Amino acid sequence: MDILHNAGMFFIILGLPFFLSGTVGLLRFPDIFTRLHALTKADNVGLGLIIFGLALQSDSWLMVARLFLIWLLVLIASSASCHLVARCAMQKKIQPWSRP
Amino acid sequence: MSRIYIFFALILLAAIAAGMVRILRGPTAADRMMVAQLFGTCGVAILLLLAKGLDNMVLLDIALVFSLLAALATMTFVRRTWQGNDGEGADGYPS
Amino acid sequence: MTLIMLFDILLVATLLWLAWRLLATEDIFKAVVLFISFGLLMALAWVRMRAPDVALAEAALGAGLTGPLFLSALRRMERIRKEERRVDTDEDRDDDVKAGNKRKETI
Amino acid sequence: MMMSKPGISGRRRFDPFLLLIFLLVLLLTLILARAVCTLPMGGEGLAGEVARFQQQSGVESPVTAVLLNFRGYDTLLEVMVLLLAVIGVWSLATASFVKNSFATSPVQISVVRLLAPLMCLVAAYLVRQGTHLAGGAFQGGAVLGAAGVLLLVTELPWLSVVPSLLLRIGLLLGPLCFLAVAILCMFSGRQLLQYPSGEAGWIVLLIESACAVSIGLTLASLFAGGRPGGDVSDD
Repeated sequence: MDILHNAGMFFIILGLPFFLSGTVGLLRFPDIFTRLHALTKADNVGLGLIIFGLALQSDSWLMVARLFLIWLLVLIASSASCHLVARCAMQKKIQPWSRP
Repeated sequence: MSRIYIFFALILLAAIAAGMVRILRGPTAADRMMVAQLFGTCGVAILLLLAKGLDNMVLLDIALVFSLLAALATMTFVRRTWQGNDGEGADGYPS
Repeated sequence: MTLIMLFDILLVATLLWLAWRLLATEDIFKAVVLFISFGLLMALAWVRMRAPDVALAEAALGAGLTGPLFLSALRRMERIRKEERRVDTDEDRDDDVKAGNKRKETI
Repeated sequence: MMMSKPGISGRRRFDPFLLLIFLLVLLLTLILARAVCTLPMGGEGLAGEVARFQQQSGVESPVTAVLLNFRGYDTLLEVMVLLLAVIGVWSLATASFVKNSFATSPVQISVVRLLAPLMCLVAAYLVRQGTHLAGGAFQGGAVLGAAGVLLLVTELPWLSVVPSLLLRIGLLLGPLCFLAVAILCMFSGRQLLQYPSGEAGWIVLLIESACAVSIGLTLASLFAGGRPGGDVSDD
């Protein structure tokens, strides 16, 4: 029990830097495609790690199932909206950033 | 022990607050809209951590609704605001 | 429990800042995005006020419904405005529009 | 938005009207602050009252008990207001199901195919959850409405395909169910909306389910922005 708790805590702490780097990427990256990349990938990994940690600490299988359902839904939502925004940006002929 | 979860939630809230600068700055409309996406993901994480920290499992339902509806705003934005709006410049400003 | 108080203070400060920016901004689209963000954070605030029912309703309405509703209304507004402009340009510069058929540029 | 280009001059001009508004808002704030300060401190309000009669209400959640049992007439009127809103919107305009000139992404279509049934399921779950935890007709209805909006955004114009009569019945389902229960309660020798004791549980659940369907349809119709005229216009 204790080792599960500690392992869960480890994964939650591991997840936080992903969120922070997602936000830093959103603020610092130069164009829309790179920002999309930072936002929809880093954040989802962070959420996945947090959910994995919480699942390790939870005491019933039902809770684990609900947690992973939530993660799956967020994954679907993020990837779909990332695809839609990027596709639309390509259609609008927004130039991807390249090293000057 | 539950305080640590609240501390994590606090960090994520700070991440959201920092991300909001992009709404004000973001050159194209999509940049602004992406912050709503960030709020969705971060909000779910905050709710899950609070659910553990405050020991209130109802918050899981709220997180479920959050995650279910996260894509809706972005989809509407792409279909109704950004795409096929002929009065718009290449910079994506809804002029 | 000073930590949870810190959380609340940050939440309230962010909400107030969002509300202020939302009212002060001149770009309607920006205001709409700020409003969506406001709704998401408000759900968190309701959670902290121990009203999970209201938080659920806020999450569903604020995040899911009012955002699309406003975006859709914005689109409609712009279409109406464009049609008005079109009438204006037809009256003012009839020849120009007919000759060039440059509706998009005149808008 | 057209006026929103940065650098519009004259924005910071002094306006006496703004000053008046500012003063009025300040006054309102002071009055509200005074009202808050004079509130009795430490009173538990009506929470104890609700807890005492919780057993009779047939549900375990105090919020649902207040909404649908103790203050049932209030909720009945709220549901009526939603119906009136739809009637107002329908009498003003016909919905235009705008065809976007760009093709819908196949990703979006398959995501919507996955999400929309899930939303309906979660809506049902929330209504069910309302009897003992957070949730209820409004929350479930809102999620249901979001499912409708999702379909409308993806240009699956279900609102114009569904037979008009069916749509109207769906919109009326909640208010009619509520009214029928209220009046039936009166006929069996009780007050308006005084449910027979012991059977309040399933009555509340019935009303909640009907209202959730109506609220969901209402929200989706409000999003469509008018009476579904039937034909799809391309604009």
